[in-house]
Amino acid sequence: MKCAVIVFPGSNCDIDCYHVWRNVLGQPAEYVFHKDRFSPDDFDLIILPGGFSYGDYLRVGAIARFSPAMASVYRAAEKGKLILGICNGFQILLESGLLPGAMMRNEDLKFHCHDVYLKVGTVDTPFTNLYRRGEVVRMPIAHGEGNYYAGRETIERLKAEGRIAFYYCDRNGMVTGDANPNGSLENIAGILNEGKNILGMMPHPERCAEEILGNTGGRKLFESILDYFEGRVKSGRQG
Amino acid sequence: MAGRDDAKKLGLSDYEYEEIVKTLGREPNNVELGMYGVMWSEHCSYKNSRPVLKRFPTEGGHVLQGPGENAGIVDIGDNLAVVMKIESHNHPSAVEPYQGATTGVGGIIRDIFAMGARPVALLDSLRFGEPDDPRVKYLLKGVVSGIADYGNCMGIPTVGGEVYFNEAYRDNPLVNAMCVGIIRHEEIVRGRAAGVGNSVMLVGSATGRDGIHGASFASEELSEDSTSKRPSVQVGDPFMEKLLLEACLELRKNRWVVGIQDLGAAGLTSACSETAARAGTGIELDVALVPRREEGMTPYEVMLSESQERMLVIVEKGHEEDVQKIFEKWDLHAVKIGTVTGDGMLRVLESGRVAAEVPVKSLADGAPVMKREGRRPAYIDNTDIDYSRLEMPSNLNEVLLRLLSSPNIASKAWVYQQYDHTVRTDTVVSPGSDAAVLRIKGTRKGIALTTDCNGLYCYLDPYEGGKQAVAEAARNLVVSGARPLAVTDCLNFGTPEKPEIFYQFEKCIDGISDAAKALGTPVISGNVSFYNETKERAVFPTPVVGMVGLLEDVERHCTMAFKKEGDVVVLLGL
Amino acid sequence: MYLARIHVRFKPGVLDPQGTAIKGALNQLGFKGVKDVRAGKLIEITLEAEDREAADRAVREMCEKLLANPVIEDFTFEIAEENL
Amino acid sequence: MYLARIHVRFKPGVLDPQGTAIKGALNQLGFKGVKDVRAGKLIEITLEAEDREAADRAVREMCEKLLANPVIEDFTFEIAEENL
Ligand SMILES: Nc1ncnc2c1ncn2[C@@H]1O[C@H](COP(=O)(O)OP(=O)(O)O)[C@@H](O)[C@H]1O
Repeated sequence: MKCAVIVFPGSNCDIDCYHVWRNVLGQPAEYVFHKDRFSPDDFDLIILPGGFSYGDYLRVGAIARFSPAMASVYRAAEKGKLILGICNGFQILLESGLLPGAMMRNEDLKFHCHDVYLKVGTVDTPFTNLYRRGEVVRMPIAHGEGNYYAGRETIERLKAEGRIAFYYCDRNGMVTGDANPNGSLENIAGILNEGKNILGMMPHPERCAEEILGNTGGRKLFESILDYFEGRVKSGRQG
Repeated sequence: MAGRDDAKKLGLSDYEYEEIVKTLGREPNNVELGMYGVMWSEHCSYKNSRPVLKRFPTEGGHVLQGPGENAGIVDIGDNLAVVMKIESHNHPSAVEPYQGATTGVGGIIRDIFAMGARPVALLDSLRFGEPDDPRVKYLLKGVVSGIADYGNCMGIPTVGGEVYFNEAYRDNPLVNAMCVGIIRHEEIVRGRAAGVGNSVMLVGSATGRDGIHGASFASEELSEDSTSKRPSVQVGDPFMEKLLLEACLELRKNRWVVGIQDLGAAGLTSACSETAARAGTGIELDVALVPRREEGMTPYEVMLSESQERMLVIVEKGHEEDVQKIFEKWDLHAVKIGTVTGDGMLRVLESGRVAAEVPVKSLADGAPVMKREGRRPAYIDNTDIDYSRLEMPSNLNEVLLRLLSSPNIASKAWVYQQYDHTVRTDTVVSPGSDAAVLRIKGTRKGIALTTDCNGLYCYLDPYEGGKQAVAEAARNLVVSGARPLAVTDCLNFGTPEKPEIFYQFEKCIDGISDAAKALGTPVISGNVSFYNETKERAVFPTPVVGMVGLLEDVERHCTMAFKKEGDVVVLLGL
Repeated sequence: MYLARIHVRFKPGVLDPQGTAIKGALNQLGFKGVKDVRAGKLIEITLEAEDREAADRAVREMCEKLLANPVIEDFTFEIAEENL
Repeated sequence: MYLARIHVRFKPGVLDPQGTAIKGALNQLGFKGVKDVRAGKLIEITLEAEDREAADRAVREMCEKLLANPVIEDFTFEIAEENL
């Protein structure tokens, strides 16, 4: 299953995502530079990695969305290809309108780098099918702007359509204010588009996919994608 | 022409002025004098510290590069090496904590990738006054967020460091940053302007009037007056530096790259004279070719500007366009500003007209060395505490709680959780343990990193304190499962002209040297920061030791948490 | 040459953590009269355009496309002619 | 009640990476007429004060003490009276 990792100027988790797909999952991966276009059929999975595209100047993710590679991402999205935006990648997906809502600065105005617990909101997707519904997963976060905001209507729709992939929770799976690291509405940590072929999330599954890093909670996310693609699971909606 | 009075304003003594006149065989003009002013400041010339620094052990079988380059390098086997250096940005941080810290981090990162290495980790060693002081709070907040914003944006994990609070640092906070890179042996690039006829190119940011005289600023005590020098504070642009990093790492793969040097203190003047001095050559450059951010800049300003995120690249003649192609990919400019010459002169032209002409050796290495004498401070022998009369406290639980709530002992999670320490997916042991441990992908190896120093010990007994800094660093590595390899040091002291301060300096160095010899961990790079002193007081002598260690098998690392109920607890040592 | 001064503000109802923090700090500094603080962006653009109307159109488009995020932000701007 | 509109800008000559990035993005988006972009802060404060002069004094002090960093930034402000 061929994966593209988009490299924006200022991306810095590109090598981490590439490493996981290539060396941990053993699947082909390629970097795509932001100035290059590609055809939707060139890749089965597109990762928009974390980092500080364009220095996060103006607004996080705001400038990156105009790059030529993003034009190809829009086409791939239309064709139902799988797209995963992590951290800055999530922010770019919001700015580009591929996912609804917007990202604001963390409520306490501080950068947060630590582990959080996530409650899996839906397993009926290409990205989460190997998790159990309601499973509590530990994952690192590292962001200054992960405070998800959307209008009431959007939030209600996300809920009703099972499009909230992850909630911040405590170690027992309780979705509480104390477990919310950034002020995100409804403790939202990750959301899907209508077709469920696009996932944006603030936590970093690629940073917890190997034994040596002391946590493999994120590995199942990548394995879910692979299993889905190889037809081992029949969940989510195929494009 | 510029005379003695101008020289004084630049911090040059009469004697130094005479030396300049002797070297040039004439009086310097004001551009030349400005260049000498920064290059012969303590910050750039180490004129007070050089003789003492020679006492450090700097050699060992595994040392690939000792002091004298942008950073030191030690071999770790498998054709890999660790590149490391620590540097201070104390004075800028005292004036503008956020920008002072960001530009400090930016500078030390450039030192690492100037050698051709990919930076893989940062550490920060910080000293402030007591944290309930509002000014200290302001400094602390600015410094921590500056380090966070720069390192986080660069995608280099900040994996360790220290924070100490003591009244001694109230007006002179210490902000030391260390950067560590990994490199293959054949990728090592040095800061050398070799090969007459080769091209000298300037890459990265455009040049503005930032930080002119920053180097001499760092060589003065802070005073009321420092506030009026504020416009010299530079603004860091980590995004620009990230692009510069990627472009330079692409550049190093080419055999036609002769040398890379970062532009730090004293900007172009220092980068040109140092690269030429190392290679025994000269450089002729034209300031009119330097891309500017501001209009009407004089040759003096261009040569002394400390605008951040710039590098000097020396390439074989004919490859200028190849360089430009690489930098264009990253939307950066790369401009040929000059040529390597064989006459040993740094010749500065402005649109063809000579604006300055100085021997590089005299600029880079010619500052007259100051033979300072140390004198044992009286306070050291005034210890009238009779320990035998200390009473055993009645409630030890209370004592324990008080100890734990001291800001110096309490958890520093509120600091390091603002630093991205997991990016790059190599961090095996995160901050909060004795040392950070990183794996090296593609091998079974790991490295462990730490910075340590107890300034109070160094104040009470400079020799033992210096020794103890090295020993503590080594212990932190060993308990993490690593074999200590090498030291980088940042020597933060008061005013070296004062014999008591110089005593502290010498003794600390002797202590570090003896410990480093005993442990087989040579000193491969470092930095000296003097004049951390106000009218009232000097900081504690604070020679921060950064150390790297090797784990042959990174799986066999060790963390400090108790693991299982029923495990045996043993106290080792004295 | 025209100089556009653009103000980008959070929409009413969108929480403004930075404004709240500034208000807290001001109150703590003793400025008790401060009732509300909103933090926004000031973007100043020097641009060439045929005439004022063209400048106006261009700036509006810049705001809509890039400078403000319509989910959370509103913008206003003024344009002045500059003599260079 | 008074409404103060404060503009905080980098001093002339100080590097403005954000402005540079925005300019680059606008040029790339086809706004070729854009010659220069400076990014600053807009801070709007609602405050109670005896009279306009007192409001003016207070806001100036806030700028000097907290809102602008005198090392690298300048500020300007306007005050309007608000009827609530
Ligand atoms: N400024 C800092 N930056 C990054 N990590 C830090 C910093 N300060 C402390 N730490 C982390 O916290 C650990 C414990 O710090 P500290 O309480 O000072 O103990 P120690 O005396 O053992 O170094 C350090 O080893 C380091 O990992």
